Amino acid sequence: MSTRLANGGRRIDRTRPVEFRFNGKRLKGFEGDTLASALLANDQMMMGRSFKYHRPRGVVASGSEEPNALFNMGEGGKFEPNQRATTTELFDGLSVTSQNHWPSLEFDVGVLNNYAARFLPAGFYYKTFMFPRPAWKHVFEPFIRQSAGLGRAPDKETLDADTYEHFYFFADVVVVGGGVAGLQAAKTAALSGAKVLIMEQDPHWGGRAMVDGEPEEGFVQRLVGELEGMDNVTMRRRMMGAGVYDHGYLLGYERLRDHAPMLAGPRHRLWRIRAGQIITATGAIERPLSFAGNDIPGVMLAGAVRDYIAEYGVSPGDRVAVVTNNDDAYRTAIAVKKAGLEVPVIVDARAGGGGELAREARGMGIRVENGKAIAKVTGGKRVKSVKLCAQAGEGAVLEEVACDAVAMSGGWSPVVHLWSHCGGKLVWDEAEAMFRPDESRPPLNQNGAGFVRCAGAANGALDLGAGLADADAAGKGAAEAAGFKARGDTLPDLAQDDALPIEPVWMMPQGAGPKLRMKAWLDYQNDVKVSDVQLAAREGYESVEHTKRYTTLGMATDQGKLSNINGLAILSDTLGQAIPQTGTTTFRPPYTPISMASIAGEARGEIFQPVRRTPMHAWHEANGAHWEPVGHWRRPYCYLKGEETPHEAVSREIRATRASLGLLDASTLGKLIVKGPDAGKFLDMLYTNMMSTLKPGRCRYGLMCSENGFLSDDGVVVRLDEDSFLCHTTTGGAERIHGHMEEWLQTEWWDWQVHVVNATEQWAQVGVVGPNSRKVLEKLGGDVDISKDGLSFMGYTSGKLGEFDARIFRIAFAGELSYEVAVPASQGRALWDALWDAGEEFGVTPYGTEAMHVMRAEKGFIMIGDETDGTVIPQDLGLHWAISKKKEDYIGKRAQERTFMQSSDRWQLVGLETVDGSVIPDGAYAVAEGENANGQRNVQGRVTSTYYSPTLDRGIAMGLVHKGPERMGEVIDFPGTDGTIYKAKIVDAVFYDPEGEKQNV
Amino acid sequence: MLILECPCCGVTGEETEFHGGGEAHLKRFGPGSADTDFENYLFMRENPKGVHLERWRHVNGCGKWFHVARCTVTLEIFGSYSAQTLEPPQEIKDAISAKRPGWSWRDFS
Amino acid sequence: MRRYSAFAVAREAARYHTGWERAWRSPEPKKKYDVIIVGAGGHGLATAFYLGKNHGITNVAVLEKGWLGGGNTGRNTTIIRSNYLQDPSAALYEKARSLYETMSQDLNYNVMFSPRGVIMLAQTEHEVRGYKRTAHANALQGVQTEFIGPERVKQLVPIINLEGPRYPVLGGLWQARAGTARHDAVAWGYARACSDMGMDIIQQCEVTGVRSEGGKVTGVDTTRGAIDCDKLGMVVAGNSGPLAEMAGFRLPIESVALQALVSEPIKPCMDVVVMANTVHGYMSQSDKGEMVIGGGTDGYNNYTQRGAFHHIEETVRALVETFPMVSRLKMLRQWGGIVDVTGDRSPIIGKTPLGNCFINAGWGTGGFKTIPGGGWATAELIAKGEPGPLAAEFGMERFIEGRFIDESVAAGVAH
Amino acid sequence: MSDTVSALQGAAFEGIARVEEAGLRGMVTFRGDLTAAKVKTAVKAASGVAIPGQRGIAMSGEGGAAAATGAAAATGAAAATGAAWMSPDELLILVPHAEADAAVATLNDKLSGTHFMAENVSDARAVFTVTGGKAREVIGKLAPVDMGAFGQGEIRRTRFAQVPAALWMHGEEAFTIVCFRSVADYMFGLLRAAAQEGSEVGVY
Repeated sequence: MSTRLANGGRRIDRTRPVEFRFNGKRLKGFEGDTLASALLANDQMMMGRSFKYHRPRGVVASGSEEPNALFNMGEGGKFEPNQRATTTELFDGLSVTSQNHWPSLEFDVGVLNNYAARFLPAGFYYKTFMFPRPAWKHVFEPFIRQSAGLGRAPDKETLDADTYEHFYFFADVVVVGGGVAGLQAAKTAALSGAKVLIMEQDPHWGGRAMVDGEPEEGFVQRLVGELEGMDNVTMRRRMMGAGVYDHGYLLGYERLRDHAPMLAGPRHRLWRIRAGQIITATGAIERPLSFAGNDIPGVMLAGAVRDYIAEYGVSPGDRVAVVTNNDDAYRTAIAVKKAGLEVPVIVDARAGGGGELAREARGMGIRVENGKAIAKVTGGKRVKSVKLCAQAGEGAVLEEVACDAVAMSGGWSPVVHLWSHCGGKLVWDEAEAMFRPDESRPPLNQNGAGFVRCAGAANGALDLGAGLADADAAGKGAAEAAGFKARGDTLPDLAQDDALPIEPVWMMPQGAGPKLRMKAWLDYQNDVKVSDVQLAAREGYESVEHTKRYTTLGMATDQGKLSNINGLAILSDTLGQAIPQTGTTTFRPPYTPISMASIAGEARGEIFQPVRRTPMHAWHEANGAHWEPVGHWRRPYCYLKGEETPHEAVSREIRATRASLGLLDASTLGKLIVKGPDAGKFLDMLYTNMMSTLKPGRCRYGLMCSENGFLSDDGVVVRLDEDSFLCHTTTGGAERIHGHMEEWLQTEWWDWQVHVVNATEQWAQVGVVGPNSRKVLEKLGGDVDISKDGLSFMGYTSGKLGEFDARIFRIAFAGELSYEVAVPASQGRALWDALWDAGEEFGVTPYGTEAMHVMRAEKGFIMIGDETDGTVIPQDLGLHWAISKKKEDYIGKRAQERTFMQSSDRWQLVGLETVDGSVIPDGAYAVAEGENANGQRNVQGRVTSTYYSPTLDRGIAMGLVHKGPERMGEVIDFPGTDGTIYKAKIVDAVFYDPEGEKQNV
Repeated sequence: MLILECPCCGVTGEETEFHGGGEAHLKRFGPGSADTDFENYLFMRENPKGVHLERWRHVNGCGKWFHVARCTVTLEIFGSYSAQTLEPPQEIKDAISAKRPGWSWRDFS
Repeated sequence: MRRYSAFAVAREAARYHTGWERAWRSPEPKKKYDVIIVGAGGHGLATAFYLGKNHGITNVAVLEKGWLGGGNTGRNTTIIRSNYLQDPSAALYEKARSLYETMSQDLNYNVMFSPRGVIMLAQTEHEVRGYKRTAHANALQGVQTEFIGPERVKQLVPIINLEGPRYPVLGGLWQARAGTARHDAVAWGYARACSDMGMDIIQQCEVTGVRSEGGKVTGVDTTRGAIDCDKLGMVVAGNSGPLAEMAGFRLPIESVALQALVSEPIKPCMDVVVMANTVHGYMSQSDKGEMVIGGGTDGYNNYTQRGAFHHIEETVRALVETFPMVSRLKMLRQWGGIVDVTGDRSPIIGKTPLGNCFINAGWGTGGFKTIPGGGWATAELIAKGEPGPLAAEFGMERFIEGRFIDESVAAGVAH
Repeated sequence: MSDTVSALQGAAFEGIARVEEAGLRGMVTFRGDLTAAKVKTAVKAASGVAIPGQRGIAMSGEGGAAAATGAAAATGAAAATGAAWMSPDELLILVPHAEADAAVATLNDKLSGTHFMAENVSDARAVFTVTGGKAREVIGKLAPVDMGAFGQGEIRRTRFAQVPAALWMHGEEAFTIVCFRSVADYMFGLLRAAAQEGSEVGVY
């Protein structure tokens, strides 16, 4: 059984017991435990079920490479699936449940898949489930989905109870990894004066050296102290280098509250770091060995077994068999023995066995079997014994050795993920049997120079002394590359330990037959076995990417940290080619999964996106505004009174406005000031009509096209004085059109003398609309003349309106006598209130965007975004009067000369009047006879705007119809999606006051 | 995530401060021009695997347009320069040639 | 070709699956083929397949510089839908969708087409009008879609938050027969079927030049030698520009990075595909349980198959807002692909300035969903030398005439 | 003159730093040839300072660079005048809110006949101050700027999360942020979130 040892455990504080819950059971651990070590201490070796066969799974590792020990953690707004036990620090009240089983971890129905495993090889689903056709969707897929997936989905209605944030940071040198190599590299770099950031994903500095021995007593503590004393160094623990991106961009994933959820503050902080140079001292990950039954709970990585004993004072078992192809695993045997536990046998696949460490182990009386292998592990939910055989043979069992844990080591693989994210290449190191970074082909930065280097074990320097020297060189190199003068540090001199070389063992025993290969796991979580990879190769899925995708090898939540190298070695072996020829799959960020919430950062709820507010926003809010998002603005769609529906409100607002007086908050309209000697010339290019001839104090409606000829914006242009114009744009258009103007001025006509400023938000603007609009303005008084002749239609004046500094434009979008009054935004709310009070006697009514839309439609005015959709040219809308014939050029003119734009077959704007007065549905198309070559019904037009007009008490619409203007009076059919056919007569688009008398009073 | 230097305000900022504007040095063809000239101007693009001369605007900054010479394969940046030019200045051409001997782009090399 | 079936699997189980044959041959290139297709992605392989199936042309080679299906076919978010606005698009995408329905049987390879339904959320009045318009158009195009209200959306997507503080869900465009498929399997299934028809799929064979005489294509130079052909099909998404340059012409195309990501796998919680275009994010759940997430493209030419992280950020925050439970999930993996975007964001299927050289390109973000339709139309184009009805509107000449096929108009983006 | 109000009317938040809406500031966008002698004199007359160099900001009078820290400086700043370099042909001239139109008049008067633009944009803006020892960290959470290297006398136009903004220091540990008025609530929300209790980063 696994249990807590009487002593040992560098990380835990035995004076501070911690209580936690596992599947409802109350268990005890100590502060400093990880969830994994605490579960082991409670003899909970089995921690989950595998993905495909639902086989029992125990913890195999002690770090972020762990594929098995994943849990549903927390409750309510703090619930999270797939939490990795090996990287989850224990805290009081922590509560987890195991995953991917039903009804329980101990008894799981899904395990049936296991008994059928033989019928479910890699990719079996590509070959089956095809008949009958509907069965895939209704039978097979639902079944597969249910048995797949790992953790529980968080509750759909519960909001995340935590907060998250980002942080921008800049450094000359960033070191990822706080083991001895990282610390040394950071120090050497920092000595040059460079600004250095070093991060460690664990809560502790020092890494494996704290288990396997420091270069010298207190080395780590000393280095950490020195670094803490340097003010050009920033040190972060619990922060993982998640991904390396172009131009030195590095993501740091800092877990601030995972270990202390009771404290205030953000849970995660995502660092967006811009690094001059990056050093990855991310260490190495131990590889499992591929023998039958290597997935049975109790089979663990040798290094992990050592960690649990040394760091947490936890023994994975009383009798730990060790199996290896290298010297390092002997450290585990020695550690186990020193902890007072049994090591029945060390199985060393190498005929020659190990070196110094092997002698030490033998000296302690441990039995060592060279040239031997594990033929098979027995046991179901826990290891019972190992059956030994000759590594050279096919697995004939020589003897059975009882044990309750197996510590395996297939050698170590440098963690090259961060090196590879941005294009760093790898070389295969034959001697050490591993891929390591190819220094000659690093990822390149904006200057075409390498910006990542690896240090220590991550660079393939597994030996402590070599690793330190490598780290020192990396620190020096990085500092120099970042532009600093650097020198190496003085290092403790360490004797090269005389380990005997590793001998690659990809299959154990090497001659294992199909039976054994079908039980030798590569990917524990996804249930990929040696036989699966061999099958893929046999079927021609020869590219490592094909094999990965066909077998799902390395696609589990550990992204193949344990399985990839073993898998591609098997693949290479099967294809009879060298490992480098096979190559690796692409390493993609993040190194280990990071929370979606940390990626979203602060952008949630009210600050998910900016909401733009006008100075009158609060008034609208307080007066029943029914909001409509327009770009980032919120505009009142209408104002709801009492129980009325939006539709009723819109009708009321229109009637009141046409009858007496309405107010519209028009502040969102774009207002661009264009000034300079060439301003007129510039606007003549920008608009389809002639603007240079506009007289000061006058307004003119203008159209803007894209260079591709399509109508892109419209608005009223005002000539403020001789050399300055005010261009109104649509609400959505202000920034876009401002950018458009700057683009042409800066990149095409840079010699023209024109300046543009976006004054949109300087002005609050109110549409004062209706027969009584003049009266209410006159009530406000002031020195401006707004009389019929003083300010004629399409005229502009400015001055004091009451106490306000106002600009007044007499323009009419609703077809009534109306004015647009603009005042500085800081006076906007006051103006609105003043108009409200003064308008009371006229039954003043605020109206929203929908009433505005309907009223302009009644007048036959087009609306950008309704009549236009990016495929419409002004000529389609019968706006020829607004297209200057005199001008040689304007933006879009050339495009409009193209054959299809000139075609007489283009659909043209007309009014549409339903025969029965009903309202044509939004977006309906007018059908024509027959079908096209693709069997689609022919069409001859579509509706662009369609409303119920309270003024005319009937449905009105505008639409684009083939040769429309020539077909006045003709009735065409608009089939609705509801089956009814709407018959509409083609009429003039102006439904209300065609003579325009109302606006000219 | 690119870093770009704006030659107008001197800021070296990350991609999110800027807005890409596509291929640079396009010659505008107006009314009366040939169909193919206009099509080339509006739609046909070099889209090279390698050195690309392109437009950027410092939209969350000084608001100015400028040009950048950038490799679309390595994302290496050879330099940024004024948007008020008809072709890249000699020092930019030299900077590119130094890193990509024998490069050429449209009529430039 | 040994047929795949449950019985075959059972039979093989008896001998530990040692009897399975290769899914596709790996031959040496011949001196000459009737047709060479450059690019063994979905569209290239589908083109070859329909050349054989519909037009009886089987002396065909499909050349691939890397491994088949390794481009965008293996990098997309596997969404299949045909609720497009414009007639030509709707015809092409619906053809593709209908071919997906029977693909597993047609190819005897389970591509796991899952007609689980796709919703495009309407979160502004403008989007509501746009999608209602699309629904009307689709009805006349023979594409079954409907505009549904918020309640129905919630019913179909229980994890959605209808009342997001920013953009309330006002409804959505629902296509019940749209869905997803296993992307790799599509390429593998076509490859197996093509190989079985005697076609040569030649991987690790990069085209380095296009040979021509008198304005007509005669063959290609490759890293595995020169190969002659009567007709050439260029089907190389993400690489169309450079290949066109070899053939001596330019394209109205720019290549940009498109990114995607998956979460860690969780138990089933979403049965349909949801696209939220106002906030630029879309999401579905794979059969493995991962939430498959995609967003928008980068704004600059790029061939690195890596995008900028801030686009991932925009997409994720949009989805956290739309589906609050996503907040507590973790991103497992992110990646990028290179998509070719044309001047009107619609694809190009047509002739090129070079005789007997045809092109299928510019799919932007719509490539995977059209694989069978694009292949069908391209095969017809190559076989007959002229586009059929499906491809008629997609020729390059539209850019000269100003006859665009603009899908962005219906408030929709073409994911 | 009617009663004028700023977007948030002085809303404030106290967290790991103090966040405060600083009320109305007079601001004039000036565009023209910054090298012209005539322009230099005009700007000096309107702003009280010489035209600052690239990305520079110069203030005169109380609330200038020499101001005390915290809200005091913020209020003081409202009385200060100065000019900020916005781009090679653009300045932002800072004056008391009531004097913005006068500043425009001065420029128009002194520069008549030359090509330039002077526009009162005071009300198009919202102004915030972030003060205290952790102010740098609060800003560093929102703007892609190296706050470790940011100093007085410099103006940086950048973005705060999803909106454009300009940033400068008006004293030790005292920052002024200017954004568009319509997004004042958003900016305040951002700063409040970034300044929440327990969110110290501990690097500045």
